[in-house]
Amino acid sequence: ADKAKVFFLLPNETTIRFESRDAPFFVAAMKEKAPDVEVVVANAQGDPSKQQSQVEDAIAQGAKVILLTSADANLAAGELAAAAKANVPVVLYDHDAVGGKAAAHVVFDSLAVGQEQGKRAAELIKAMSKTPVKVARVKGNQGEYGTKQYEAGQDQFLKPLIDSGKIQVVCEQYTQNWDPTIAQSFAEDCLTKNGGDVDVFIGMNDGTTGGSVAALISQGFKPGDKLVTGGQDATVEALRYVAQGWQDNSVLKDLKVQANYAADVVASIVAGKGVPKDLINGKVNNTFMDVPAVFLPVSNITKDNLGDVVKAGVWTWAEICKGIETTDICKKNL
Amino acid sequence: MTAQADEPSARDGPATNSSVPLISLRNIQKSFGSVHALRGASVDVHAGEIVALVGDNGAGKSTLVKVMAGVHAADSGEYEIEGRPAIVRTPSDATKHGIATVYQDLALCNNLDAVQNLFLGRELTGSRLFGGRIRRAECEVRAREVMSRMRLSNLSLSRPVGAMSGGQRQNIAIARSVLWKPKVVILDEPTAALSHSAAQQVADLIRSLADDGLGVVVVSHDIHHFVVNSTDRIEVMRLGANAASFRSKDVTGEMVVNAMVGGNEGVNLAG
Amino acid sequence: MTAQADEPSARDGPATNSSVPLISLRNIQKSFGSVHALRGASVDVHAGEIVALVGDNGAGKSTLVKVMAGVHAADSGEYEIEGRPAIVRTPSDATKHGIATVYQDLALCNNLDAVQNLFLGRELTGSRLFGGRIRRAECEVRAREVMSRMRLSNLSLSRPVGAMSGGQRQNIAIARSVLWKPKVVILDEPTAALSHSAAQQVADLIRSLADDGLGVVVVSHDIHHFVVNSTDRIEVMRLGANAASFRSKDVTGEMVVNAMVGGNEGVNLAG
Amino acid sequence: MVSIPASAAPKRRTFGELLGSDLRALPVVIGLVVLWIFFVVQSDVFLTPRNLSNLLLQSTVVGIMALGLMFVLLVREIDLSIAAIHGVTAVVSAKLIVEYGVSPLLALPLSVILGAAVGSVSARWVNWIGVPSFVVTLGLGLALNGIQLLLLPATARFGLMGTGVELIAQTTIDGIYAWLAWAIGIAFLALLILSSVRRRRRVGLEVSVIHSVVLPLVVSALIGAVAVVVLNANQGIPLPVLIFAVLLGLGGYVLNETQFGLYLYAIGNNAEAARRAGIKVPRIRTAAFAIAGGVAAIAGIIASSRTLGVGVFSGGGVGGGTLLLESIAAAVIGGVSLFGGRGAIHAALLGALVIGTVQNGLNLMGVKNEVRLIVTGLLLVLAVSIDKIIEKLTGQQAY
Amino acid sequence: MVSIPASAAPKRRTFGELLGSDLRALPVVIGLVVLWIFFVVQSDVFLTPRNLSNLLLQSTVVGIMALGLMFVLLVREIDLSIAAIHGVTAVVSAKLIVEYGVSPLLALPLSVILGAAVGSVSARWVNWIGVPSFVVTLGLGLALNGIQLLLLPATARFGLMGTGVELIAQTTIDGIYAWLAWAIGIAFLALLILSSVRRRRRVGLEVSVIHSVVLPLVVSALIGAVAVVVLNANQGIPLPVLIFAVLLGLGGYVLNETQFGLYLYAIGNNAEAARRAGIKVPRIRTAAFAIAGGVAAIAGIIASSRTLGVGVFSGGGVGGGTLLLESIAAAVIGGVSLFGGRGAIHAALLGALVIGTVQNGLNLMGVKNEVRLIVTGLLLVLAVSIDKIIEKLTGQQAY
Ligand SMILES: Nc1ncnc2c1ncn2[C@@H]1O[C@H](COP(=O)(O)OP(=O)(O)OP(=O)(O)O)[C@@H](O)[C@H]1O
Ligand SMILES: Nc1ncnc2c1ncn2[C@@H]1O[C@H](COP(=O)(O)OP(=O)(O)OP(=O)(O)O)[C@@H](O)[C@H]1O
Ligand SMILES: [Mg+2]
Ligand SMILES: [Mg+2]
Repeated sequence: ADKAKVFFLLPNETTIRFESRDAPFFVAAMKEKAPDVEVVVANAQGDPSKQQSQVEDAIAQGAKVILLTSADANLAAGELAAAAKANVPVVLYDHDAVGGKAAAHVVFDSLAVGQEQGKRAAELIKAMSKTPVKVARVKGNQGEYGTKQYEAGQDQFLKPLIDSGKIQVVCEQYTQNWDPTIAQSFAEDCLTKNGGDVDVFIGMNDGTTGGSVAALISQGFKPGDKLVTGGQDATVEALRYVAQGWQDNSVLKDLKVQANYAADVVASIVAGKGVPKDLINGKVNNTFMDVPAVFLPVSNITKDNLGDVVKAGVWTWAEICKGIETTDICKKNL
Repeated sequence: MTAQADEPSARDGPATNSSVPLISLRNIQKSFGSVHALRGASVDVHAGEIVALVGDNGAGKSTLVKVMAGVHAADSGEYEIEGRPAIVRTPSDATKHGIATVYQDLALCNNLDAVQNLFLGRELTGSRLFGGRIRRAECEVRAREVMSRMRLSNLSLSRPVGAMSGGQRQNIAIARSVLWKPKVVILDEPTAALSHSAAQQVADLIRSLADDGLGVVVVSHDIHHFVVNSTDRIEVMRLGANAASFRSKDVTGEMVVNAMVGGNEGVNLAG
Repeated sequence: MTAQADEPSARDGPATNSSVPLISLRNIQKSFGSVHALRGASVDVHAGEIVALVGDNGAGKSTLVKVMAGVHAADSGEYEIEGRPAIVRTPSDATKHGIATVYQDLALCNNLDAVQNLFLGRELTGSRLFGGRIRRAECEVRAREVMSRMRLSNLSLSRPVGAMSGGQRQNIAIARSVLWKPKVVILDEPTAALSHSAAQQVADLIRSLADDGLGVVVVSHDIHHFVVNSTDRIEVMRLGANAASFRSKDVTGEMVVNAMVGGNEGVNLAG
Repeated sequence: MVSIPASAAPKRRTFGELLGSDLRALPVVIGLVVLWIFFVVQSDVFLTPRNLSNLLLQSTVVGIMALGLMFVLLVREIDLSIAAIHGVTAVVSAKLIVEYGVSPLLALPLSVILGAAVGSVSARWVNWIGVPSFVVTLGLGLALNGIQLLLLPATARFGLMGTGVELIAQTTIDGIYAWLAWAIGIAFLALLILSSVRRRRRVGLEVSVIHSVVLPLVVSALIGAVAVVVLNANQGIPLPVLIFAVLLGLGGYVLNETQFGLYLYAIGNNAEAARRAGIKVPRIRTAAFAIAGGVAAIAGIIASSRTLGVGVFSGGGVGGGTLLLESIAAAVIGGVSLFGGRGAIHAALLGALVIGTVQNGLNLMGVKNEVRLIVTGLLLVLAVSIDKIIEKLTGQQAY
Repeated sequence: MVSIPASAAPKRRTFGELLGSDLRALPVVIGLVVLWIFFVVQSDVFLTPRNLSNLLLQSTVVGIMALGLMFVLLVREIDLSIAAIHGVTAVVSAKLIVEYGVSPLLALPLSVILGAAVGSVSARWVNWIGVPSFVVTLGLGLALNGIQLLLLPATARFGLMGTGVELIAQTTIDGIYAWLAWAIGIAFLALLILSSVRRRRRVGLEVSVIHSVVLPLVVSALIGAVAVVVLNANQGIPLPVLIFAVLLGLGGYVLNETQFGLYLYAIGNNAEAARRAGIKVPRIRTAAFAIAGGVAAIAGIIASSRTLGVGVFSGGGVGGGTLLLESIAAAVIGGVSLFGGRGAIHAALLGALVIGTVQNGLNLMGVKNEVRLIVTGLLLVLAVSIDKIIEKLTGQQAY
């Protein structure tokens, strides 16, 4: 217990990326950048009060820095206050944390993700001859900070089309806990409600779009019959759907990049050098203060640039093409 | 076929008896789904009198007892208390009118101890200010008095009654009904699980209650001893209605049994 | 103070009697926490014999019955069946050895109907292939036979027994124990809730069981009638042990009651 | 007469009595019908064959879970690990199929056996130590959640597209085949009824042909026919729905006709009495938990076939989430008592339909999420209240 | 003698008997101690005052919820809406404070009253229609979740920093004041014990001074002193912990000493017998649900003060989430029966401590998430199994 300890607190295990990708990436990056720092990972399992306990326990163990991905941005102020009281710097990772002191925020801008999703959807819809285009919006978990940002970003592009009558939103619903099964039932019922006459499903992450795809498959549609757009996270499953033509796109957030930047910030603080100024390229207002931010770029993956994912080292072609070896893209790249 | 003991005859009976019955039920009807358990049953109880309620299994005795005690609300019929129509549709109504009951199934709370069961629903409590704190010590002393009056002083008062023997449980249920000063005590087969001597003690207890001016109703199958020797009046029920009525001192067990099974239909031996 | 009816004397008694008892318990000890319910109780049951188990409330009769029936495992003591040591620590052990029991608390399932309760644990079933389908029709017919033998044919067979009267429930519990052909029947206060005539029928039934060569144990508080008139041998229990043993034809009720309450300590009237 | 003589067939029975036996399901059905009327008024697509097919399909997973859980609830226990079993068995079979190339024909039955085995582990612990099943299965469920996470690959998901598993959700039996399935079902029922009638006749008991033969057969045939017509008007009978129907049939047979079924009710009402009757209570309890586990695994297969993959979400996520709560709720709404010994097989179907109807109907109405939650809550309570009010008015009593 | 004469004070009691009365809590405590030993071996910070303070603080919210729920469980009902009540009342009071500028001194008590009112609504429905409380409170909980969403502003959050509410979590009572609190608690206990001893003496019942006066006082004083020493070594007694302690004291008084408490046990064991004894069962039931609701609101206040704000996840999110499950689990782990009539006040404390210990300990060990779930599950089962094994070995029986 002589090593300096850094705690990486994850929000939940339903968004699997944190557990299965971010955490190992960060641990690896830290090993490189600050070899004698011990990284402890804990997961709040979606429960903000559990996360509060984890912050307190981290402080009790003499944490040097807490890298925090809040379970609920809105209920993180108590965690930040506890850390501030104990003089433990908190670096926010990905999720916001509203209402308290934080040293820095390493993030793919949620608003930018929504904007990417909205822009792509708007382009595709504008290109459709039909008016109005009937759209189903399968949104994320209501009341979450991220959900609000994605929605705002999407709306920047969709609102004008809705107002002009090009888009008719026929169904719209939040998805409790981002549960794909709920998204699927919702998409099925939306198809039923409109007698199958729904043109576009706009999701917010690959879970919600995946639910829409499963609904289409279960109702006997073929790839390309309907447009499914608005993915996020570039999960391997979503990329397969993209390759097969079930889904149009998924916003890629290169987690390795994010983990690396976070490790830079954390290592610098542990070494007593504070937040590295050169990395800061913006700020996030969390109602308590303007948190210095490290904004990371996002990109939208479609059939055309599927290879970017492989180039970035997120997935290999073999992983993406497993089970769909016969699609054109896979034949070409395997 | 139904024969009522008209009131004068009953009044002639035992000593301490007023002209108005303490409780009087007339023409009570009660069905459970398709089972017509009571079809016009009646019963009067006078002060100082022990009324035996007898009848074959399933005749409706317990159902009538439960109607008297407010456990079941009658489908129809009159319920009078001291000559005035009364509404007794819940057990607390009955309690308010001074009716205490020992049920055939005892109705004890198995997780509570003897003292708690004895006082259940009428604990001695301290000031409301302290949330009605139970005066356990006083309860225990009173419980001991009653238990020793029933010669049960060696029964543990602090074990859950669920762990007691059948007779011990029955004794507690009986003790319970006489703990406070009710006007009417109704006992549904109180001695069924009791040993000979304990049953004798209960018979004595019942007599002393009547001597104190209470009205007592006892359901019993022990016709030949208890019913003919230790009660004042006998109401025979058959198929949910009154079949006959006797003064206890005028009959033999055989006559009662005959009336129960219908051997002497229509013969009214009362008065 | 404890006096055993030694076997020869019992054997001299009733007609159909073999030299080896069907079941024999010796020196049984059983405690519940701090309550020492049985302290060296013993009992023998021979074929064709009706043994009455009597004693004051809390004497340990029901506990001894439950040990015989495998409901409680004894803390110590011997259990022999037809002369051979037997292990009876669960009710199914007892069933396997041909012991049927009517419990004081009846042990019925209130949500099941009469037929289901009568056959519980030994349903007539079809082939295993179909998952042991219950042959309801056969069960019902057999149930009716037994019920009419007990003159209960007017008892509904398809109502949940939880809705029945005390006596009706007791009758079902008794019918249950004689439905199959056991070797020993143990009845714990079987007539407590029964009307006079129903109790008489049960007494007749018990006698006919004994005449068929079964061993019967009956717990009863009805010393003066049932016990002295309708049984062959009387075991008196006091404070968890045997206090005396009598041949029924040799005693009066008073003598038994005296032995129960300890009035005649040490006097062995058996044989 | 006070008690009805057993030999005299009662000619007129009160409505209450009928409710007590043959029409036990009626009150819940009425609750359901009220819901349906509400939604028909609200949405004109509610009653379309397409939507009704959807609704039925969406109710299957929860319905099957509830069906298995019923066995445990009947013996006065609870199994909070069924959702986790559902998830972990689905992941195991997907792993076998995707990673090890095992044939689904082998992997799927294996996962059902695994589910049953896990269920029986809880039961053994409950039997042996006497820890309340609530705690045992809560702990076991968490442990299984952890195992599920361990088994998943870094991609957090096994896709099942193209493995053959997806066919379960996608297969439909339509046209003449649907009618064939219907006919087979009715034939089985007829066989069952006739065999008992024959037996009753043989031993000399009277039988009312109308009441015990014609009525149940006609009612079942009619309900079945309506379902088939509706489903055929869309795509036919989805295989999951057929599986649910078969499980319901099997479950009904086990609960109503077999010794094992009777013992479940007996133990739930009075375990000590059952024990004294020589019933091996621990063994029956173990079987009940094993059934719940196995059936949960079947539901897991269907769910993973419907969502075309397994992941963290399979089995409702950590703690069982909505899936667990809805499975318990479906059973309770259908009339199964949490206090044991009470509930019939239709509970699983009706309870799941009530929950499914509310969700489907609200999706069609397109109400806002907040309102949706409020209405869901109120409608659930309403549906069950109707049931209870009818029971009360007809003077039913429960034992 | 077969039955112990009531008048002879038994000189030597078996260990099993002691467990049955005064030491009822011991088996669960032993389970807890085993857990502690496990974690002390695993982590050297576990036993530090700072960590123990943390652990206590982290257990308060669940502990308080479990304490309220106990009242409902005792009467053989369940309340699935407590988590939603916790959430919605917290949001209401935050809204009043932040949006309408109402003083916390008014808003907070109001939210507790609101919680009690909501609880009594469920009870009335249960009493009136006879719908199982499981369904009523499930539906009500969902509806409340919806209302909570409606009440939240577009930002989905009310921050409570600077409103005064945050002081509840941040206030600690330390040094001499902590000892003062301890002394007041012990004084109350002494008063209570002495008043019953005096009364017993007055009516002529014998009392063992050692056994009924010295022992309980010394044990309580010691436990309290250890707690105060530990907490003082850190920052003192956090106000939430003090509130929990006061609620435990009040709850214990109500359950053990008052008529109302006794009626809860009576109804839970045999509601019909209680009714026949003239107890107004519906009224008691309503009170139990109201208490659970009010206490849940208190827990909501503490939780929102700890997290410095309220949002969608206040109250565990839709369906109650972990908060609901852990509250029920804490009560059951502490020994409250789901089947009514059984459980003592220490259940809330010990159950919450078992759950809190497992989580805190695993946090300190820093195990991987998957493993953590597995270990959590196993440790929960283990802790309760130890309890049951001890009960079994000492031949305890439950009624
Ligand atoms: N399960 C139990 N737990 C604790 N004590 C018990 C239990 N069962 C019986 N006892 C006690 O054991 C003693 C003997 O009880 P038992 O039921 O055998 O008496 P009994 O002779 O049948 O009495 P009765 O005539 O009243 O039925 C009693 O003091 C009783 O309280
Ligand atoms: N709750 C109930 N539901 C349905 N039927 C009932 C109910 N209670 C009693 N009955 C029926 O009503 C009839 C009368 O029952 P009751 O208990 O009054 O008889 P009883 O005269 O007390 O008989 P016993 O001597 O056997 O105690 C019986 O046929 C019984 O089955
Ligand atoms: Mg009766
Ligand atoms: Mg007995």
